Amino acid sequence: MYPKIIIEHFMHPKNVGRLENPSNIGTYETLSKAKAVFYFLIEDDIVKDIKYQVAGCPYAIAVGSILSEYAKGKRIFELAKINKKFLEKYFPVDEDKEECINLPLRAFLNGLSKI
Amino acid sequence: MYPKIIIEHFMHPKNVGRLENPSNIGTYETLSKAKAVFYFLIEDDIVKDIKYQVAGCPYAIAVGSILSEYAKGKRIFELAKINKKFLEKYFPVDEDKEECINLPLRAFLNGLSKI
Amino acid sequence: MNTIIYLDNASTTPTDKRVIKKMLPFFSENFANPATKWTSSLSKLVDEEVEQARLNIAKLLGADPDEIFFTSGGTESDNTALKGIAFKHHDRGNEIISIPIEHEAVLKSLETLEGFGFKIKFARVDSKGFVDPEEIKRLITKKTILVSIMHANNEIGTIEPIEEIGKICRERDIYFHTDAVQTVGHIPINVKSFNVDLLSLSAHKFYGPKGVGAIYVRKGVKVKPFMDGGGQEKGIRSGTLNTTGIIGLGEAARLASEEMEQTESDVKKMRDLLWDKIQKQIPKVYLNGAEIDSRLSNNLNIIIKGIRNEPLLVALNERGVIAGGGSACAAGSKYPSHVLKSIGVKDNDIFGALRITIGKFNKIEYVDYVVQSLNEIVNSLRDLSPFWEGE
Amino acid sequence: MNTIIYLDNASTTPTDKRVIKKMLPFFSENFANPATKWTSSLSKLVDEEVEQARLNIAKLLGADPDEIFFTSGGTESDNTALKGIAFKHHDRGNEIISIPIEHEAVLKSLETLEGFGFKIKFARVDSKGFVDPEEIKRLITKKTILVSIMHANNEIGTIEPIEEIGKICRERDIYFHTDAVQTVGHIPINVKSFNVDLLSLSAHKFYGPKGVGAIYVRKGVKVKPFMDGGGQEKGIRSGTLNTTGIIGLGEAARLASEEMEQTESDVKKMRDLLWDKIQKQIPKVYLNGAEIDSRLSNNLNIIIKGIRNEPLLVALNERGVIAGGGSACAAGSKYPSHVLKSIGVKDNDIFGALRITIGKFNKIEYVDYVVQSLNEIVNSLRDLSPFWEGE
Ligand SMILES: Cc1ncc(COP(=O)(O)O)c(C=O)c1O
Ligand SMILES: Cc1ncc(COP(=O)(O)O)c(C=O)c1O
Ligand code: FES
Ligand code: FES
Repeated sequence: MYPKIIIEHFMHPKNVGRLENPSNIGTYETLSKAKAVFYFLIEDDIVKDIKYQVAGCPYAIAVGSILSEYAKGKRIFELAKINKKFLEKYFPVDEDKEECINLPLRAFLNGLSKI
Repeated sequence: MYPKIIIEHFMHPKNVGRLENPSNIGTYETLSKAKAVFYFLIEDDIVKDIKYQVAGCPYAIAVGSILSEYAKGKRIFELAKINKKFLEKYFPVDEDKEECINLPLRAFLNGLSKI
Repeated sequence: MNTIIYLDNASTTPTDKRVIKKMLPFFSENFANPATKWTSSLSKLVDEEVEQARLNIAKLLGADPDEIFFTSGGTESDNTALKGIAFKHHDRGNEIISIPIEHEAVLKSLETLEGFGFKIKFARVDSKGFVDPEEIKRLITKKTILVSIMHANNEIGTIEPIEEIGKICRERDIYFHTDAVQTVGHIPINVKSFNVDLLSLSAHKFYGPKGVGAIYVRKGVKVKPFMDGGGQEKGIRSGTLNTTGIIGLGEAARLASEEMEQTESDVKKMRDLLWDKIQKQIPKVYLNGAEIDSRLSNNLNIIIKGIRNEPLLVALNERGVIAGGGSACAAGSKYPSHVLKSIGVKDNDIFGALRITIGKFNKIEYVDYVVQSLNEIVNSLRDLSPFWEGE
Repeated sequence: MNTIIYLDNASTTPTDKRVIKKMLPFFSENFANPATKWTSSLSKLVDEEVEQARLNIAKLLGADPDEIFFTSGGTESDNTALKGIAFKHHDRGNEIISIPIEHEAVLKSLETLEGFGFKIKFARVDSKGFVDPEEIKRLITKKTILVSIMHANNEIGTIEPIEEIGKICRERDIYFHTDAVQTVGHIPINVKSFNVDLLSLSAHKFYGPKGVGAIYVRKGVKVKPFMDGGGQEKGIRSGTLNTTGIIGLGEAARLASEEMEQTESDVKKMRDLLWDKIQKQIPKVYLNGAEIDSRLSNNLNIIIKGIRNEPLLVALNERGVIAGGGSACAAGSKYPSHVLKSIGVKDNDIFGALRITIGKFNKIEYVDYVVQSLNEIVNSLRDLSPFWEGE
């Protein structure tokens, strides 16, 4: 089973859904058809609003929730530095599940850099 | 484990030992070095005395005991008819143990026919 | 809700308390090795119980007790059957026929045999998982030595036409093995009328302990031993007998003989109610495999459009409901299901498949709670899903 | 006397009550399949206990937990080691070296491998059962891929010079397997200092349950799986995990780690006293194998001149004493002992060999009763024996 904090975010994920008029969209999909999408409203390099969707396991969903919460009001140059290490501060990463963290993380980062 | 009647004869075998002056001796040995010997004192075709020795499992020992008891005072032509069927009246014969019954039986029969 | 509602009975079942009770004295009181039954009364006593277990299984299968050999489970029985026949009878031919929806214990054994020069031919299965006996007939050549077709599939519950296939094989003097791990103790089996030569079963799939199973080998059928050693089980399966496990298996078989009919009718009732309510309450849910009435009565395998099953199972677990069919996409996982793939389910749907398998300890009163939980979870996962367009 | 005095602990041991207690909740409460640990909290709970068991065994052997794989017993571990190495590394060579006093699980596996084209070379053992490491060295060629030498023999308790042989093999990059079924849990083992690559063990030989064992496979050593299937145990051993058995094995390993030293000293004291009294009271009795102090401390294997052991064991059993070494001469039996034959014991004497193996539940107070019973029985069997001349 997943770590407690993952289960909490998974059971009550924040910022689920789509933005009407996103400035940026970041997506990522695995070979095995798991998919994550982040919708950003970025103004003056600051994340004004964010929503996400994930079809993946609880890790992927929880990480989406954690990232979206963290991103709100932050500057993109800060957010662009986020990596696995950053997430490991929140919860232990099982080696079986590294892919699951990559999925939302890549979608998130893709959304930062793309217009 | 062996049938109860076998255990009884095995634990308290009758007519164990050798005769001083046997008229007949019957022996039989298996490939695996089990051995049975019957000592007969036969007079006028009647078994006057009998003793036996067996190095073998409880079946072999018990059958020795049963045969020696049965033989006392009997005529040889009667005894010569003894076979597996006869013994099956006394106890059930497990197919694993057919050889064990053959061992004393053959030694016994050998002793009847030989002078 | 504090109770756990365990709906993954095709994966494993809890050991029946009566089975445990039967096993208990054989751990530390009557613990002897039955091999020395001729010289130890303790061993004789254990041997008698082991033989009783053999008899119970024989009865359940319509076999003779001396056709039953104990193994460590379904996997070992499958390995023993396939490798045992192949390595014994390779002079008669090198072709083996099977189907792609077999359990991995069969498929991987066949892969190994392929490495040893055997040729494996797979008959197709249709969208419901059925193999056509006519196709088996067509695939048979003079070189075919063995056909291995499972009795019922563990994921979708499809029951294969074993009797017809058995007949085809017997007429042609080809060995026929069936993996009956999902059916023994659940539905009636008769090895004679099925015309099977070898049959695999596993105790923990019908309320017996884990780590023990058996293989039926028809009298006169010779196999090369798979497990080499001290020559136990007439040389077919060496190793000190797992007496407690075997005695547990025997008791599970006895209970199944007596209670199977009632159990399966209860199980079917609950499964049918569940499917009925799911269909009524949750949109876009489809059955995988055969129609509800022509599959194992404990089995429900469904696609829930737009979501993945891993988070579904975890969320159900949070509500005390344990179901099966998980297909993590991460490394180390053996999914997506080769079974669903073989019957033509699309990848995206395979990842959303849910397997619910009912067991005799489930209570029909919980159906409403399960369906309600499922409904709520499906709704929130669909909101979360980039694949769900509210179709 | 109503108590049973069980002196056949090398055949199997009673399961320790603490082990049973540890296992019990995993039959019908925590019964889940640990394979679904990601989606079911019930499975996760079982998985944690299975991993604890793995850790306990690793500790007992000085191994890492990920080098331990669960099997159905010593026989399967031996099959896995030998066939696993042979079929994986046949491109490196086809020669395997062993000794003739190995357990049948090894010998028969080697026979099977011979059928697949491997060449088996046997090093001689001396009259005490010892193999000379120098002879192993001499037998090794460029084609040698595997050496399999048991840690201690099950009949005569001879402890082989494993460390030296391990060193020889490691230096030459040859895989080294040891069957440690008789030693694990009894005497200290360290797979690292022993330089072994593979090691077999079986739970029921050290107060664990029957039907479960393990194999140590050194990190980096590749084996072809013996049991094909669902890929459990990192693919090395497929099949639904026998969770109760594994958890029992783990507990037995934990207890052994803690109590081994004391247990073995008690066992040795009783064994020594028994041998002392037997020698004093019964004429013409000889030790088979190594000197009393250079064999397993639970083992006594003796020749009693002039009699056969089958009736001896049965008569002892009638008095509540269960010993081992039976060698029925009838069909279906695997005796006379290939071990005693290999160390040069004469046939007639082999049939009179008695194996007494002490366990931790034996009470030293019973020694007098055992010796007295033995003495009386030997006397009457000698009277009965045509081979006994009162020598
Ligand atoms: C159809 C089928 N065959 C074989 C097996 C293997 O049985 P076991 O895991 O008991 O070895 C299973 C279950 O895992 C199964 O469902
Ligand atoms: C040395 C040795 N190896 C292997 C085995 C086989 O173990 P098991 O019977 O548990 O499969 C035994 C015991 O039977 C043994 O003593
Ligand atoms: S996202 Fe697929 S298993 Fe985690
Ligand atoms: S006489 Fe040898 S086993 Fe019976």
